[in-house]
Parts: sequence; structure tokens; C-alpha cells
Amino acid sequence: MTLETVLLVASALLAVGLYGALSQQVVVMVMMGLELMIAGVLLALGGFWWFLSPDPSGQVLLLVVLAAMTVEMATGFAVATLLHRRAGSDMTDMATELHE
Amino acid sequence: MAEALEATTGAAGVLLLTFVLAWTASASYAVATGRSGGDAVLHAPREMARLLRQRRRDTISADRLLWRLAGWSLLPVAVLLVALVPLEDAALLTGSLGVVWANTLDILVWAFVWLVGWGANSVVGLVGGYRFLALALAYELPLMFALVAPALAAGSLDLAVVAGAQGSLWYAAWMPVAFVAYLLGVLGFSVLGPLAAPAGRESAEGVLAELSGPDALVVRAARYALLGAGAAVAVPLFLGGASGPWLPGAVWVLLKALLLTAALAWVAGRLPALRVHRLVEPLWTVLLPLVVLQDLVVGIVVVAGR
Amino acid sequence: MEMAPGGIPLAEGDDDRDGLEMDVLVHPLGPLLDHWPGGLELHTRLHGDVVAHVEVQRPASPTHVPAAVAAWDAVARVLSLVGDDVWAARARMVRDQHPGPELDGGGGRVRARLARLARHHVLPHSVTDVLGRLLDERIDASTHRLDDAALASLLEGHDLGDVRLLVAAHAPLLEPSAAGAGRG
Amino acid sequence: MSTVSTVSTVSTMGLVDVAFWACALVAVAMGVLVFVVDSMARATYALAASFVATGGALLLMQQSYLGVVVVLMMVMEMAVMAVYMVMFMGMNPALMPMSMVHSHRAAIGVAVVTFVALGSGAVLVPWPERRGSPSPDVTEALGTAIMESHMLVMMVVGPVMVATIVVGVLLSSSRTRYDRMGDDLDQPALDPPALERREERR
Repeated sequence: MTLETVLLVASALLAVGLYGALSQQVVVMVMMGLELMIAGVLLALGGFWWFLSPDPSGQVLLLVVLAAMTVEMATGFAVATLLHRRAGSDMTDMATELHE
Repeated sequence: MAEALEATTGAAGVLLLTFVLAWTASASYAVATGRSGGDAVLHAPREMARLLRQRRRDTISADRLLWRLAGWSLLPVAVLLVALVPLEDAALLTGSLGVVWANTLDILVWAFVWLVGWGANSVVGLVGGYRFLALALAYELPLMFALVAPALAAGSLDLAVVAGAQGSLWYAAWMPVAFVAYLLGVLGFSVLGPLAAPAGRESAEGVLAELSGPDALVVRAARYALLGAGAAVAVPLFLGGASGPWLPGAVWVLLKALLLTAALAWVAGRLPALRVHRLVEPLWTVLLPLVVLQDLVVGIVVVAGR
Repeated sequence: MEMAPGGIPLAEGDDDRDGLEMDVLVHPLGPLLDHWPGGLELHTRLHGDVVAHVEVQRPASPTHVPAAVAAWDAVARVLSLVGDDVWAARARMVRDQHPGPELDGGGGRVRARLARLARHHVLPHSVTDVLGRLLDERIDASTHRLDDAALASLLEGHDLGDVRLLVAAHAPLLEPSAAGAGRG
Repeated sequence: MSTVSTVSTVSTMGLVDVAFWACALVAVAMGVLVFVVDSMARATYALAASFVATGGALLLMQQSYLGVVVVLMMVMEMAVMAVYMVMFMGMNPALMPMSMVHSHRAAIGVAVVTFVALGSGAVLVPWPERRGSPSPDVTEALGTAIMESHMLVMMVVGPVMVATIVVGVLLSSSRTRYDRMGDDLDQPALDPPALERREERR
């Protein structure tokens, strides 16, 4: 386990998440892609912290990323529910049409 | 080599303890629901024999992988919870974050109970799963804040340290709200007693409805094992851990765990199951603020005592 | 496209209170179910766990049970359904003693328990209400029958669990009368 | 579990390596499975497994508290997410497999390019040497940091979380307390709101 391998795994997670966020049609699946990306970021930050400068401030940053993740999810679900009520749709494409 | 042997005997001990706790819980629950003493004690082995011989029955288009996986994972969660409990001064799984691990394990129950309901592809199972999650959100937050109180008072998340920090005055005595909230959470994640609505009889046993044979056996056993495991974790958290006169510490831990298991299971068996919407509102609007207030009181006591 | 893999129709959406997809389910209740009047069948449409639409199908042949026995049986069933086994057993004991409207001690205690459960909202108000009237014989079970439409409108809009409790409580009023036996 | 994180890193390097690669493999494989499996329940729980493995990797880097919290939060979140999947998916893909993707190839292309760019960066950049060493109790150090030197961070995160709860409830609920308890909030709450009774009240 070195910084390079940790970062490699983190970028793999990020790439998979990016694929999902770009390709999925259902809002909840898009959010799963985003979640995977954030997991990648979390792992990379954890790696940087452990292998570069293991002081407490880095951990605080990780905690903030984790908090951002929950905010993203909660708001995302709320917006998805709202969209669903308004348009009866859960697809990102249809949400765009709604905008037009 | 000696280390490996010690770990093996430790693991065997934890398995045995989980088994005994589950049996105690089941017998006490059976007594509370009106069975006679001997009948109640034999209830568990009888059910075991019956369910082991029962033919497995499947539902149409069930997600068998997730369904079975979830059902068989509940019992290991209970075993891991018991493994966290420090017997004398160390547990099988020691660590500085015992309290957080206990919380994480009880969260795993969320995933498994929901999947047991969902996986069967049956209406009552799904309804049970929905009910469980609604109830879980409501009991989990008071439970989490209840876990904060002893950790705050002891200044540590290590269960052994929390147990050791209680002198003659157990945390259960001066943190009654946290203790009650914790026990309610235990009933919640073992889906028993007043919080049994997700497996309620009025919804044909909800998440348990379609289980049969050995699958039904492990899930039913896991409910009692989880109750026993939750009670066992309460011993270092609220009941002074190994402290007690005359007897060795480990015996005290076992004794307290068994007594609390029996008492909790008896109370759970006596109370009717409450409908979910009857529970959710008081849990959110009454119990949660009370537990936060309890944490505040504990915080003030800790700061004042410095 | 056939939307019924394995012969079970897929869940769909409906214009219901939550407006969500995939929570409309078709679910039969009965004819053989624990704590359920024998032979009664309900074909329900559920929104999540709320019963939105009920179609009733009844057994053809009436059974002749004395009103008081039927009422105490209903009490025992309701108590069993909420998991109150000790008191359910006591209610069954009262039933087996062929009770009349004048109560001995056992019946009185069960009724006190019912009142307590009602006060704490363990049981829906309508359930304890109808049980009380049946026990007092303020409803005559032989004339006050619930026909299919009345039963459906009674149950629709309630949670699946409450529906079980309501059916158990109204069971004495559901028996087909001799006149209606042929309807099916 | 937590014993792993206390294993000294020098003497058992091999074991930690094996554990790390196992976690890494599970995390990425489960992440891929999220978008491969037909069933939404399987997708959510694959994501949960991926997160548990990520948490495991964090545990191996001695960040026990964050590792545990990642596992705790994500399992909870995925259990709730499964309900959202049931609510929002038009049909049940568990029973009727179908593809719900758009611009599939482009997305794969972007993902591969991203992985190559980030991955080569990770391998090729000459990372500096480690400065300082972790405090003996990382969890305690983190707690002290939050409550002392970095208190401002927590003071911001707290209100943001509360705001999220309020926003989430406001956006997503169609019923308000006026629906439940009447215009003057003085009627007994209707839960679950019986359909006809609700209409009567309107």
C-alpha cells in the first residue's frame, strides 16, 4: 500500500462514478454515480493525509467532505421527489424538457 | 501459536454466549406471552427441530441471493455485537471505538431487515420493510444520542474504558433517559415487543412472512440474539461492566447481561405491538429532544466535575 | 408488453396522495388467514401500505354462533393481532365460558384492558368502539349486517394493519345471513 | 475490525497490503456492478458494499473513526436509497431487465480518459516525503481539532446540516401540518390520512 496505489484505486472509483453520473437516466442512479465519485475523493484525501502529512487538520477536511456528501444526498432526494410530484418523471432527460 | 488458540477459544466463547443470550431472550419472551416455564424453555429447541425439517418454500421471482444473504447475515451481526463486550478488561474485538462499532453494527441491521422484506417479492414483506425503515429512522436517532451520553461521561469511545469509568454509581442510574432510549433502540433493531410492527401479526408477520425452513429459523433466532446482544452491550455502557462484589468481573458481566436480557424480553413480550404512526411521532418529538437534553446534562456534569 | 413476470402484475403508479411510482400493489387477503373470519376474501389495491380499493367476496354458508361468543372471539382476535397474547388468551377463556351480557370478573378485566389500549391508541378508536358495542349487545348482530359496499367503504383509506384489525373487530357483523347466503 | 487498525504497520506490512488490495478490489468491482446489475436493490447494495470496502481502506490507513463513520453512514443511506429506488423507478427492473442509459459510449470514453489522466498523474507525480507523524490517538486528535483549532468548520457544518433537513422536508413533502391538523392546527392529526376524510375536510 503506497500513495500511488491508493490514488490509483481512488481514480478508478472516480472514473466509474463519472461513467454512471454521465450515462444514467434515472436521477437516483445519477446520484449513485456522484456518490461513487465522492468515495473516490474521500479515499484519495485519506491517502494524502496518511502518506503526506498526518496531522488533525487533514482529518477535519475529510469530515467536511463526508458532510458535503450527506447534504448532496438529502437535497438530491428532495429534488427528485419534487420533480416526481410535479412531472411524474424520474428521468434527467425529462427534467430538461420541463425546463424548456 | 498460543495467540491463535486464545483467539479460537475466545470466538467459541462469544458464539456460546450469543446462543445462551438468544435462548434466554426467547424463553423469557415466551413466558411473558403466557407459556408455562418449562414449555417456554423448550420452545426454542422445539421450533428449531420443526423449522429444520420444514421444506423450503419459495416465492415467485424472489431475489433469492439478497433475500438469503440478508437473512443469514443477521445472526453474525449479533455475534459481532457480543464480541465487542469486554468481559474482564478486554473484549474479543478490542479497539478504541467500541461504541461507534456497536452503532455501526446496529445500522447493518437496517440493510438486512429491509432486504429480508424486499427480497421475498411479496406485498406484506415489502410493507414490513417500509415500516421497518420508517421506524428505524425514528428509533435510531434517540439511540445514537443515547450512546453519546456514556461516552461523553467517560471521555472515551472504548467500551472497556466506559465500563471502568463508572464507579459505584452506574450510568443507568443517573442517565435514565439515555438508558431507556438505548433499550428501546435494542427492541427496535431486534423487531420485538412494542416495536414489532415490521414483523407484526396484523400484517401476516411482515418481513418474516415468506420465510420458511432454515431461513425462517436463522431470522427468528437472530431477533432474540440481537435482543440479547443489545442487552450485553448495555452492560459496559450503562451497568458498570465488570464491577460487583465477591464474584470475578467476567461473571458479573455475564450475570448482568443475562438478567437484563431476561427482563427486557419479558417486558417486550408483555407489551402489545404499537402501530408505526403511533410510535414515530412520539419518538421524534418527545424522546429525541429528551435524549439530547440528557446529553446536555451529562456534558454540564462532566465540565463541572473537571 | 406483458407486465406480469411470473404471473404477478408489476407495481404501478396511481393518482394517490403521495403521487409516487411503483407503490400500487394488488394483494388478496383471505380466505384462510390467521385471526381472520373463515372464507372471507378481500381483493385489495394498496398504495404503499394504505388500502385504497377493496372488493369483497364472502363465504356462501353461514355459521351459527351465539352473538356473545362471536363478540368475545372478535376481542380475542384483535388482541392477538396486536401481539397482546396474555390478554388474548384471557378473552378466549371468557368466550369459552359462554358469557352473557352480565359480566363476571374475567370479562370485566379484559374490557378494562381494551379501554386502556384504546386510550393509548394502540388500537384504532373505531375498533374499540365497535367491540364495546358488540359486547354490550348494543348492536344486534342478526340485523345489523355489513353488506359488501359498507365493508369496502369502511376499510378503504386505512393502513393494511388497521384493515386487519377492523375486519377482526367487525367479524360478528360479517356473517352472511340466511337470506343473503346465495349471493356468494 | 478495529484490531486491524492497531496492527503496527512495520512488522506486518504484507498483511496490510493484502487487506488493502482486497478492499480496493471489492470497492471498484462493486462500484462497477452498481451500473451492471439489473436490479435496483442489487445496485444500491453493491454501492453499499463498495462504500464498506472504501471504509475498510481508510481503516487500514489508521483513520479508524472516519472509516467506521463511512461504513455507518453509507449503509444507512443505502437502506433509505433502496426505498427511493422503489418509489421512483417507473417499472421494476429487478423483474423486467432493461437499459436506462443515454450516451453510453461517450460516458465510457470520458470515464476511461479520466482514469488514465488521474491514474498517470498518481503514478508519475513525484510525491513529497511524509511530513510529521500521526498522533497516537487519531480520533482524539480529530475531536480536539474540531472543538478547538478548527471549531469554525463545525460551527458552519452544523447550521448547513439543519438547513439541509429543513430544505429537504420543504421540497419533498406535499402534505403540510395544515393538512394533518386543519387550518387552525386544532384538530386531531390524520395519520394515515384516510382518503375520503381528507376530501371531506377540504
